[in-house]
Amino acid sequence: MEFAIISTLNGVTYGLLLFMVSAGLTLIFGMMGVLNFAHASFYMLGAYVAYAVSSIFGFWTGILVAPIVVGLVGMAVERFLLPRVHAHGHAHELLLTFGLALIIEELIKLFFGDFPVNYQMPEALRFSAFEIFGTGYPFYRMFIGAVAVIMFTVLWLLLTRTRTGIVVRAAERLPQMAEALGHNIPIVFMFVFGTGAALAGLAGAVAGAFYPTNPNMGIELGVIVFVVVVVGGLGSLKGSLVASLLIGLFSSFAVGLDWSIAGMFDVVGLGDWARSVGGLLTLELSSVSATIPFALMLIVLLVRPAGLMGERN
Amino acid sequence: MTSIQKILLALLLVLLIAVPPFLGLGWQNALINVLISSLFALAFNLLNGQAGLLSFGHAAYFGVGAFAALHLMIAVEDGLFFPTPLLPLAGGLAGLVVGVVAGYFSTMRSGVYFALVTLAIAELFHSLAPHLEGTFGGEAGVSSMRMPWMGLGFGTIIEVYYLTLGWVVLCGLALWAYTRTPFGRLTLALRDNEQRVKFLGYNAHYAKVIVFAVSAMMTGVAGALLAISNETANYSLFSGSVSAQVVLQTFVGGSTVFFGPVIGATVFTLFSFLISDLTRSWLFYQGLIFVLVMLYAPTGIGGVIGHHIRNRRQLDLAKIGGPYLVALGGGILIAAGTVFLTESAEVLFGQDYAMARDGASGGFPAYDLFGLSWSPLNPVTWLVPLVLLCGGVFILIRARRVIDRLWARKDEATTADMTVGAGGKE
Amino acid sequence: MNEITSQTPALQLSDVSKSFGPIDVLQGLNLDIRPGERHAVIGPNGAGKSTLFNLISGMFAPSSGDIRLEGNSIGGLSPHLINRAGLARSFQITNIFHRMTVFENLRIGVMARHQVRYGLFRSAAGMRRVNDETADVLNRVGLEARAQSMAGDLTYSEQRALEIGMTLTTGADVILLDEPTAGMSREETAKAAELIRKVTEGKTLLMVEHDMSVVFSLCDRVSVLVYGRILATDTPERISANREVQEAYLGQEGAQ
Amino acid sequence: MTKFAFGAAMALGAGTLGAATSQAEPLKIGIIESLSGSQTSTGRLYARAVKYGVDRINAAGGFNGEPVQVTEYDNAGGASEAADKFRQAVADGVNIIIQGASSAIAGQLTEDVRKHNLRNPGKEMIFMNLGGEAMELTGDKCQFYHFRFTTTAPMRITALVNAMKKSDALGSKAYAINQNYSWGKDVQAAVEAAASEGGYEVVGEVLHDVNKIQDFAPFVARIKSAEPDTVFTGNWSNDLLLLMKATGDAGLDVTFATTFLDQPGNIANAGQTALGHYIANNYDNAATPTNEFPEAYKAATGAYPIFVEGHSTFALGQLQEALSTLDFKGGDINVTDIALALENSVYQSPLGPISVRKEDHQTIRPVVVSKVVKGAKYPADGTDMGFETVEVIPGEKAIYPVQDSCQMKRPNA
Repeated sequence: MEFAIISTLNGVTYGLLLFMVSAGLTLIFGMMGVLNFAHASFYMLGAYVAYAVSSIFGFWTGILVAPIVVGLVGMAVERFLLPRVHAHGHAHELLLTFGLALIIEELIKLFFGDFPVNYQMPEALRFSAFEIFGTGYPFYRMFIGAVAVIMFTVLWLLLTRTRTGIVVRAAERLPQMAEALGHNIPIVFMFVFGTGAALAGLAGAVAGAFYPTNPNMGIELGVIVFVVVVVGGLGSLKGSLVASLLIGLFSSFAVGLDWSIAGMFDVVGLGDWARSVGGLLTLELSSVSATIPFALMLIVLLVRPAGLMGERN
Repeated sequence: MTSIQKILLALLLVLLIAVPPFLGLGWQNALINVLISSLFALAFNLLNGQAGLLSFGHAAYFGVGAFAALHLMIAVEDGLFFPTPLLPLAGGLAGLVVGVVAGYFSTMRSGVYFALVTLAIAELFHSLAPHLEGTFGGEAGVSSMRMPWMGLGFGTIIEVYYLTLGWVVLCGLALWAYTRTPFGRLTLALRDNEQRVKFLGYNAHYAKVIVFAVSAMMTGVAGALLAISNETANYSLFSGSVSAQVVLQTFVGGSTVFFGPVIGATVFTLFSFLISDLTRSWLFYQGLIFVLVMLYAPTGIGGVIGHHIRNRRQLDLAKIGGPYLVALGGGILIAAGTVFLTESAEVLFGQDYAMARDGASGGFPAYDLFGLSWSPLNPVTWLVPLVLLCGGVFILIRARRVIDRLWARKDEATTADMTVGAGGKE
Repeated sequence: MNEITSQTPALQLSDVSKSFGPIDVLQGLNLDIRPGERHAVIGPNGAGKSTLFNLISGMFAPSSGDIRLEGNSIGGLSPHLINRAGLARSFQITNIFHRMTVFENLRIGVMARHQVRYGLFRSAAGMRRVNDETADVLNRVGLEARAQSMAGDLTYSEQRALEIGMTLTTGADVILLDEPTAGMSREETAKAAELIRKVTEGKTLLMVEHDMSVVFSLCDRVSVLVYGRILATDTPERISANREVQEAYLGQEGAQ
Repeated sequence: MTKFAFGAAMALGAGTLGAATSQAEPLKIGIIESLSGSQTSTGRLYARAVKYGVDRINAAGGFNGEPVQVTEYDNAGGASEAADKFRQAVADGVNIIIQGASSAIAGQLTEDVRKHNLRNPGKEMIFMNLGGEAMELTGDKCQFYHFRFTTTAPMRITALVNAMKKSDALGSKAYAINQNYSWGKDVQAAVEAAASEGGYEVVGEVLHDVNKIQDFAPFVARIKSAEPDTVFTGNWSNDLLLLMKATGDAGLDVTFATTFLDQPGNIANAGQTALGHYIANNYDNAATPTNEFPEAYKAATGAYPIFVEGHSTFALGQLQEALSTLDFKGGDINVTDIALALENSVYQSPLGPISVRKEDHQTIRPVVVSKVVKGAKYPADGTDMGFETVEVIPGEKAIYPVQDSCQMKRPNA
């Protein structure tokens, strides 16, 4: 029971962090059909900008400035770079963002070095929110979770309840029509991309103070964020939330479970045989928990490519 | 292939056979890498360029081929009779088998979804391989040794070079011949319009599995050649960076031209051979080159060259050659400015400089670059790259205007198709 | 032709329905196409003509009912199997291989017929019979002068001719043409109708067509599809005299 | 024509190779390090230390009448790139190659060296392994031309257990959390093996994916439920940082016994959480009886040796020792002789003597056990925290028996 409760708590907050990063990616893909490989780099950029700003102007300024800077970078990418390759199709857009990811990573190494930088939350935030089974639960984890929940709510309301949201969604389906109705579609797309990037930047600024801020943080989180977005359904905000929580909870529970395929064979009395075969059969779930998301992603792509919540196209 | 192309190809082959013995070991080794990555890129581009399927997980088949060849090498070392020069067959076979299975599933999807399936498959290999020590040898990998065969020792780099050259030429020609077969034509049709292919009586999924498998097989041969050259393989062959590298090389070289990927593979491999030990920022430059090619020459180097060859009759080289040289000069100025700024940043933000500053009690001491000493506080230091950049941009823009005009004039005269935005944007 | 095949309908739809979610596009459709006849399907926009073609050619599976091609059930088979069973179709929106030559566009289809579908160990240029036959189709659709042009560079009516040519290449006996003259000028339309008449000689033709002049000049029988049901099937003359049809369709068309 | 050219070229190539060796030959060292990629930070520290060591050799007159030459090769953190750079090093005529940042690459290089030496008798190369701690390098893969100038898991764990037990910090229940690859498994095995000596019970152990876990809170929950006193971990880089942070955040009261806590950035990033935890490593500034070495190093390179630089410098010092016993009189360099000299060398490091065990070429070397405290003599990462030496375990005490799997083939001399 204790294990279940603590694992759930941990899983939910980790899932919410994943959502924070994947929200922007989902937004951009859902609205514009661009799979942004540089998204995790925006996340990393957010953390580093927040680090640089906060070391002079304090933590909260950093949290505020980072998404703005990253959002502007995103808008510049959408405005000046993506249109150049648009005519060559989505593959080229994807490759361009992929190249940008390489450049951003190397630039960060150039200016901030290869070691993790000392980006910390203020001491005032470093306390236990509550105690459960004798273990403190850090307030900052809840803070990350809260930011994610607010992010989801605001985005959701923006997209479904406001005029801008409706224009954006119309622009995605029928760009010419929306344009004919007098909406400035390039500007709309630029803001969508900027917002997506800013969200990643905010996630980086918030999470970078909790997890290490280093030049690998983008790559490390990037792949898992792709998994989240695919499993949830490319372009579905709700799906991303569900998939984030699912993968968060899964990663959390898998750690405590020493399951292996050989163990399952025990049920039918073939456990010893399976153990003698070794290889895949004896791998414990806890030691390959980072593999499972990819398997999940593969299954979803093959069985239900629209993802858990995505619309069928 | 036109006869000129055939002659050029034959000439290249003669050079590849005759020159390497005169080169140093380092160059011989670099050429082996060029050959292997060329074959890898060609195999990848069979899927990407011919069939229009962008794979982000070709490392999987590269790695599988390498491990298969290596296990066969170990068996040979333990006494199995098998000619060393035929080891790549094992890689090809393994690539084919894995390619059929992976291809069956991944080609159920298309577009971005296809790319993501291939990515997921490669990541599965990458994350599982280190745990499966029997097959992949843990993080240290498996290793073996090339055994002599028929008087050939395979101990020297030049012997490995000729073995690699033979296989790469063979496979490269096979891939080229493939495009001439009925199935090769069908592959192009699949890229153009998969739906119509279905309504003409073809099982499109089946056809795509075959293309995928052939691509994976050739990739496996390339992997096997690497394994033979390195005599080891470890799980990092499955990593995303291997998959990414082949994508970069192919697109920089040009995916729409058959031999384009070879250009990309050659450029990138030699770039890393020549630059990687000179500057720590070489990956930055590599990324920059890729992005610039994507932005200004989306059809890649091969595409731009092909465009010029196609329009060679209408182009007045005497007229356009001058502006091209000027544009090149502008490009060099911009490159020089960028390199200056990058290397300065590398120094100024580096650890050594932080220590030097400590030594100078917080001041900004001068630093050495390109054999000169520069002071960060001296405006001249920053004026140099600024002038280089601005001058370069100015010259390039002017030159491009002239080039665009010349191309436009040519177009008016011929109304030929313009697949590349502008010829001058190299 | 022997007795039995002449009695079996070339194409037979029995009680075919198709719904997308809550929307019923086709409801209990029955249609017999006789061997060798030229048959047109007409009807207002949204009547389900395209869906009908998509069901027959295998793009979608019918929700219920049976489709038979020369007596064999083909309902729900995948497109390539239906094609191999002897049915070829064209598309309303031009659906060709834009980045290949006209000759190659046609050759892909001819190859399919000659069982060299997945030939990996021979040269495409060296397949004499395939190339001869391709040249033959090329002549029949009048594109021999454009053989080496990129299909994407053809004029619109040339592309439509290519589109029709591609349905001929696989040697199917039943041809489905989806609005072959859509978007053409009067002159081009007449030419296209003549081409269709010529190339479908001896074959069974089912076509969706809006241009009544084409229907009248070309077709033996006409079916009127309205709101997912066949309103009537008869000769063009009698259909045009049918009051129900006039109300439902022709009148509407005339008002436009 | 081609055949002729080929033959001529072979003859020419052989000729130049022969000719190159006839004049005074400098000793060439090649550093094949991770100078780009995710392990860059560590790779650069190794390279810097090696260069410092070579400078000292050259300051003392070089070798064979020439200054020792050193070349850097970037292996980008990958084994196949390393194999590639190894061939480049062969092409450049390198005699001694050095690598530290990765066990996997060490595995690759030792195999490369073995094969090279088999194929090129008379032109052997030595591999000085500064950081590859995988047991198999002196076990299954052990060979005459490989020398390991660092500890292994049993040495570090034995030292930790001894020192912590003595200072009453060990407790009776231990937990092992490690990365799921050879190093992590080595540490886990060493923790199990030292249980009776340390008088503790291993109450739980877990292996996890390397550098892929973002959130260690679930592992902390698992550790907590086992209620250990001490947590042993061989984790490095992010895996260590995230683990310690998650533990600190959960307010879990355990003592960490670590091996790579001294990696730059760790202390700053972990913050207060790091206080009171232990580390066993090759070298620590605070453990030197005089501050002569750290100051000299700082004077030369601008920074104190804080991570791997100490023992890397000692390795070069040991090479210097060995070279001083040899004299090739400006002629050909016999690498096998250098290897034999290395076997017999003893280097007096500031922490105690370091010698080579002939059976497997593992160095017998002192291990430092330290504890993170506030107000340390050498503050880490610009914080007020740093390492305080608990005990320096001498080499004889830390060393473990030669592995049975090591079947070293010695050169027939």
